[in-house]
Amino acid sequence: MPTWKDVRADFPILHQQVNGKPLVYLDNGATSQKPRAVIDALVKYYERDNSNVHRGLHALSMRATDAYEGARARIAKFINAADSAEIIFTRGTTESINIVARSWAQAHLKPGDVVLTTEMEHHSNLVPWQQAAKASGAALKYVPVLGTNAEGGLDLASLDTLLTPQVKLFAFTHISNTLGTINPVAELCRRARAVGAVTVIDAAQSIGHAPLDVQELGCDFLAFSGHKMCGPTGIGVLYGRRALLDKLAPDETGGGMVVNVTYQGATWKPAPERFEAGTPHIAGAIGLGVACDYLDGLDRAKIREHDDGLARIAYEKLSALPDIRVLGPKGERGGLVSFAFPDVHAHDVVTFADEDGLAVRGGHHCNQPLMRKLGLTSTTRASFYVYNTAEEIDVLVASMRRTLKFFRG
Amino acid sequence: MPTWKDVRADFPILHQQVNGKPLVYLDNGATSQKPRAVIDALVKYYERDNSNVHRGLHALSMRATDAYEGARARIAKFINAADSAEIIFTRGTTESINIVARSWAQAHLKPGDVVLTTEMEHHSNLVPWQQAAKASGAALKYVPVLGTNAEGGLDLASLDTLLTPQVKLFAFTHISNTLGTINPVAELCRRARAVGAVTVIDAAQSIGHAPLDVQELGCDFLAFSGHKMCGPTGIGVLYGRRALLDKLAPDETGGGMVVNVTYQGATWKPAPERFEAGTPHIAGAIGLGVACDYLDGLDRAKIREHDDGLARIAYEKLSALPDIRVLGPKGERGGLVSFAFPDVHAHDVVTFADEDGLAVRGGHHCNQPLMRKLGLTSTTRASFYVYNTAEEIDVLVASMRRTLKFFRG
Amino acid sequence: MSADLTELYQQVILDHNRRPRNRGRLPTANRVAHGDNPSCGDQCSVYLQLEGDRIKDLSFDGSGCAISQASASLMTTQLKGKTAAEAQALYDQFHQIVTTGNAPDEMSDIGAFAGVHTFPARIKCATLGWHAALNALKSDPTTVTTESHND
Amino acid sequence: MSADLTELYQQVILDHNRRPRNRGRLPTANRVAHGDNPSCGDQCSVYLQLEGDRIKDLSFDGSGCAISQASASLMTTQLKGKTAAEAQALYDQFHQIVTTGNAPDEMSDIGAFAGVHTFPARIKCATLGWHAALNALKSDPTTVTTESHND
Ligand SMILES: Cc1ncc(COP(=O)(O)O)c(C=O)c1O
Ligand SMILES: Cc1ncc(COP(=O)(O)O)c(C=O)c1O
Repeated sequence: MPTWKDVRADFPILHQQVNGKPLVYLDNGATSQKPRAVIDALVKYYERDNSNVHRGLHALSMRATDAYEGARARIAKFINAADSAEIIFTRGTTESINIVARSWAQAHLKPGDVVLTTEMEHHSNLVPWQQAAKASGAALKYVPVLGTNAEGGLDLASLDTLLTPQVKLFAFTHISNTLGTINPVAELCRRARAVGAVTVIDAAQSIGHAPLDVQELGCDFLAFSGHKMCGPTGIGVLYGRRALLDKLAPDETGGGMVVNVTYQGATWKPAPERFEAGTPHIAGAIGLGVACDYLDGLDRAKIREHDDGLARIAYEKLSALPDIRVLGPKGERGGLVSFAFPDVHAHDVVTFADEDGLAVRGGHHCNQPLMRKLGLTSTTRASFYVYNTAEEIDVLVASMRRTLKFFRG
Repeated sequence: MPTWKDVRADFPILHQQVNGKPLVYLDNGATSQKPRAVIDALVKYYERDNSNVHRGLHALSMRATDAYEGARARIAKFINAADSAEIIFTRGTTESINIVARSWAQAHLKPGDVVLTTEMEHHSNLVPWQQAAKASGAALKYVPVLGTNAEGGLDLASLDTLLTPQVKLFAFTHISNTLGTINPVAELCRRARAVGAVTVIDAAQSIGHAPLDVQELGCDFLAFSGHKMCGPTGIGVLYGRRALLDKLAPDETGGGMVVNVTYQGATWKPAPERFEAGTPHIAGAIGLGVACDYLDGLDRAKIREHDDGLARIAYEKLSALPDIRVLGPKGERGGLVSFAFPDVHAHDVVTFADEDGLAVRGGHHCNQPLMRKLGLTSTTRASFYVYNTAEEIDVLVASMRRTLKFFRG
Repeated sequence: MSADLTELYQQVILDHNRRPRNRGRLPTANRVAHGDNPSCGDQCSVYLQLEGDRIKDLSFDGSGCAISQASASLMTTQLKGKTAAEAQALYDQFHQIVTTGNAPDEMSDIGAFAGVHTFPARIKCATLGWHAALNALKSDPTTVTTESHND
Repeated sequence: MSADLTELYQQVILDHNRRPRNRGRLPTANRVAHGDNPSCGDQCSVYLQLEGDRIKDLSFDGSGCAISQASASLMTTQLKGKTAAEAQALYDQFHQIVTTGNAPDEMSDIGAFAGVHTFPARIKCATLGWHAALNALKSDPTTVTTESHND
């Protein structure tokens, strides 16, 4: 087992100075950095095996196809899917959710139906459902986020009244990208199933940080992005249960997803091809497979301990700052912490932090309605990953003190 | 100016043996190889600047945003778009066409309308229009492909009757990926405009092989893939005229493309963001910008001469083989040649060619209805690019002779 | 020519490809199934005259590479007179042969397809006709494809 | 603290941020426009009392970083009494200052924003209130954004 310090050596980008200070990258909630192994896999693909997939019988094409389909199988194993045909390659979480919100929702939603989601969703797991509801005449309802007492948790008691048989689909995030809340997703799936609702888990913030087993969770669909889990940009996954995928109409159409095409019409291949029209992001898929190897090599249970542990330390230390408001649960939480000051705006905080070599994010984190509910316009967020250290939290806290001093005098 | 021999040194993948023979890569119609400069740009991005774009104020995020938006401006210049906001990053040609076939078609098509396309379209520029027509009740009509006399050309005379004011959209390919036909796209745009039809050009097979100026062509939309023009996989472009894009509803929704989100609904940013929901393929866009630099460095007018010239030589030399049928126009053509034998199937040809180190493609080339019209089930295709040489055509012809000898005895 | 390629294009395969047996639509057929190989465009229809549980007669039609056409042709010669269970057992052996390359001696004819195993992309060509036949036996008239991931 | 940051957060900016001038909804306003900076979430509404071609009075409201709030506050002090043409000319100078860093001496107050030019990502913060004001002048009540590519 490598130690956490060894891990830093795997990430070339970390070894640079920003504004004369060592880079402290705490913006992992937005995107993660890439280990050498993933970058090398991309280079190797382009230097040795690059070819279009599926439709070729020459050596490069067979190699590219094997590597691409191998990545699919690798990712199936990573989330313990029953069948690699359940892994659809997409651009990322947002596209994955849009596919369900169009293909599934178009076929199944009608006026009187309810789509249920929560008040803590990222815009990418919110606006597509607004659109699907609008297009179908279904109602969109929200599981409330709890306030001061059980800060940042979902109001599970409300499910008793919200989860009616009218609910056809329940979409929720695994970990909130703003609050850090870890939702009880297996329980939510179980309760949704009890009323016959299809479940969609937004795993963008959890996939790279902890073990995840779709069969154990019992979800119908699950979406995530490669770029947040050490993988390349432009690649992500929609997991769908085979039985559901086989009944779903395609979303995009074109080359590679058809069986028979005439001038009059076309028939579709089964999943996963049905949902992968056109030339896919071959290099990206291969890189994502290598990212799975990398994360499993570090042991994902240990990653969870490490990342969530740093977030708890940061929560503690930041809470000592005068007039700070730290969002989300106090105890168990995902590997990120957002906070706000009443008198200093997050963008000014981030600009000062940048001068200290710190990469943190300030804004609404694609979470405008939740922000409004919390009475905030923006927060600063520090989000942690395998290469972060406890010392970096001290750099963060020191930077915050300096910023407060400047603005408060 | 580099000589065409120098160019080969820029492509690491070419310097390998396949089945004990030097690789002869003639499958550029499916995907092109990548020059060192593009691979290096990806590595540099991941090793130095990787961050999410648009929503960050720290150094890496600003660098990544500048590089991403710089790539957009670079590509606008590459096709002479009037405004870089007219460049929408997509996964590739297929997705670009799907966006128009959904966002534009949903808003504009109604029963009685006509969508016009041609008999030579790739499935990716055909099936989306079948779907759009089906969804809207519009009719889908085809400009015929001419037979023996003007082999492989569009029947332009038929436009007099086909291009009626009922035609709301005319979608056609610039260069046929099976026939090699170069369509008179500026003329097609002009004639479509005369009846008020919106035009969509599938530039997948032309973009990397010749100069292209959207303002000169006068098209409304144009779609292409990065992977066929020396760029990375997973990235492509939809060009749309600003005036049209501004009136278009978004396709996918989610983070990054919204102005204001409440629990009740959302409002959209203008183009290009409106059409780029979620984290984009940042590295891919940057790599594509570098591919533009690379191709301009070689001089695109010279590339056209080179690629199309090789295709004409191949047409000549292949025509000498007994009982061969070479498809498409005899004279001016794009940089590819497809051919068929009455008694030897393309897949057997490709398997034999592979033994000679040759990468050629056999099949229907995502062109099933055209194949059927031509009375063929598959062809073998050799497609050329900047690094190919006249000697490689001799390797191709020798391999064909060997294959014919084996099967014919 | 390489040993691999010689192995792939055995004489018996070339022979079946040049002179396919039982080709065309069987007039007495009471079962039919169609197979598609969407990536290649290979197609194969199999026509069965089923009497009780036994294949009285069969034929195939279609287009595709030498491997797929020869395999379908050879299959028709092998399945005539077989019961559904025997046909399935024969296919299982055939599948074993094309995926592992191990052909028992006594099966010289279908053993000719052992060379396919070094060309994994061609396995779906070799099994296309067989899939159609098994589907026809199941009286499942839907299109079959060998494009699945377990091939 | 670096010179760049000191330049960005000039005393006059900090002062306007702490004690914004003309903040709140102007009761006599006959024009209003709203500006949004979707990436940051910065918002700014500008209320104008226009008499003929002249800005008799104005105010702003909103939320955002020190730069955006101070800029909007300072803007209200600069535009009072100006005609639409004068307001546009002043914005042109302001835009010049925040994009180039060159501030003529005699314009000490808006000159305080010269430091913005070394933080290109903040230019849209500095111009948000101005965009809203110009839009209000044009009687264009639509939401404006500084998210366009020419900022
Ligand atoms: C003419 C044409 N159109 C569209 C496409 C589809 O491009 P992509 O697969 O990159 O989406 C291709 C590529 O095969 C093509 O040749
Ligand atoms: C919880 C959550 N959902 C969805 C997304 C969207 O992911 P992407 O932008 O990769 O599509 C994000 C990333 O910002 C997220 O944090």
